[in-house]
Amino acid sequence: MAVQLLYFAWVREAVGRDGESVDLPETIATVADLVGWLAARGDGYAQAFADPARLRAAVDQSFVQLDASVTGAREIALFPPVTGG
Amino acid sequence: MAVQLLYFAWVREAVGRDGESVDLPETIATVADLVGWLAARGDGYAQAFADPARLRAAVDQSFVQLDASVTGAREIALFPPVTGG
Amino acid sequence: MRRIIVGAADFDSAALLADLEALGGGAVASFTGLVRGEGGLSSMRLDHYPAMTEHALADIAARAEARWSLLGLVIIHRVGELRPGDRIVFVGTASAHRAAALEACHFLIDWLKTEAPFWKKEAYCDGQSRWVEARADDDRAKARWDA
Amino acid sequence: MRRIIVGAADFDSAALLADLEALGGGAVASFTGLVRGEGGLSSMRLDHYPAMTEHALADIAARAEARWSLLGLVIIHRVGELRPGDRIVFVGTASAHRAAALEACHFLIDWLKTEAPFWKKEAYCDGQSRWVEARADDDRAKARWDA
Repeated sequence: MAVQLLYFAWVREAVGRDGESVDLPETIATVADLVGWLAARGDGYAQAFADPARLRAAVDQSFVQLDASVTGAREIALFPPVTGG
Repeated sequence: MAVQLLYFAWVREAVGRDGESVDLPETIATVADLVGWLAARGDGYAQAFADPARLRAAVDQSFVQLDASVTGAREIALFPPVTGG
Repeated sequence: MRRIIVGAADFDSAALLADLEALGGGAVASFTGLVRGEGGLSSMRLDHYPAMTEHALADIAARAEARWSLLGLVIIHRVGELRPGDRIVFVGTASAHRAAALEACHFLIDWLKTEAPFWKKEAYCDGQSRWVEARADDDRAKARWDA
Repeated sequence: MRRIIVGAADFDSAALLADLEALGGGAVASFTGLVRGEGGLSSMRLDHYPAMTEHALADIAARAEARWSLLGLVIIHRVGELRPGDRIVFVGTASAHRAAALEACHFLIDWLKTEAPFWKKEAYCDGQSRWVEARADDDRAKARWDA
């Protein structure tokens, strides 16, 4: 399934792009699975996604836990904890 | 001893003046004693000072309880609970 | 910076806020109280105890400054005749921390309600008038800060 | 009245406050967050998640409106390059009751800190830069409202 990925803050900087469209393998059921899959790409991806504890996510523009399902998702964003306000 | 009395809000309106200088009898030790003594004057005073529970006081411009001493006081103000802000 | 003003004149909330924002603290909180026009209120008169008011407010300000780390504190309280929509009171605080600014602001207005010598008399369109009664809620709000 | 704005432009705290004061509620509270210049900070960049930001803020606003009786609510959050002293965020509330206005204001800024998709990167005079780390204090401040 084709999903739009978005990266923000140092995740974006480490990956070197602000997003990409990917076809997710069927083995990826949760956001955590996706993070592990991205980390395995090496280089900037390994750096950005090596430590899931430092990451937060939104699926279709709603914040979710990393154990959330990605089934049917159109847009998945990965980023550090927010620091606005 | 001569003391300046000040009245505010409906106490002032009931008494019909905003203050007066009085010589307190030596039997008056506390603000509550003073309130009772003023109530005994009758008319507007009786109306203003009949119910000590409705009154608050300041001695020399500091809020006090009605059982506070009036010994050495130069200025005693009597008024309802405050309603500013 | 501490500014305390008691008077009949209206005040400029905007300029007060701008002065607090200019202190470099990063966090500015404010509260403005205004005359509500509900129930046919036509005007309100605020009396006070002139010789006592400013130092009562200074005492309240000092308590806030002792409790929170503040870069700036403003208290403006009007007296005299006011109409619906008129500002009555402004409290503003500046701090390096948002919780300090917000809590101090809340503390100041709760204390002003119960510990400053002001009295409100309301006049209504039907010609009636009455002194505002103190509210037990206000005492409880103030007592919350005693803990 | 609910107003939510996310953008690069500075805003006029004064005009926002005046609009809230004009709603007739009698109680207006505000919080302004600004860039502090401490530690040699030269500038700050605020990134956000454009497609999500406005509805994340609308969700936070709706929670405040459900919890307190508000006549007006304003959230302004800037993005892009900011310098020391620049305003970052403004939260304002109007209510008939001071506790509602003040608590809702505090709630809104605590939730904005932890539940809205913004990220700050600080640049220093020595050429260094770093992404601001989320603070456990902010999570605790937000959790206080869960009770």
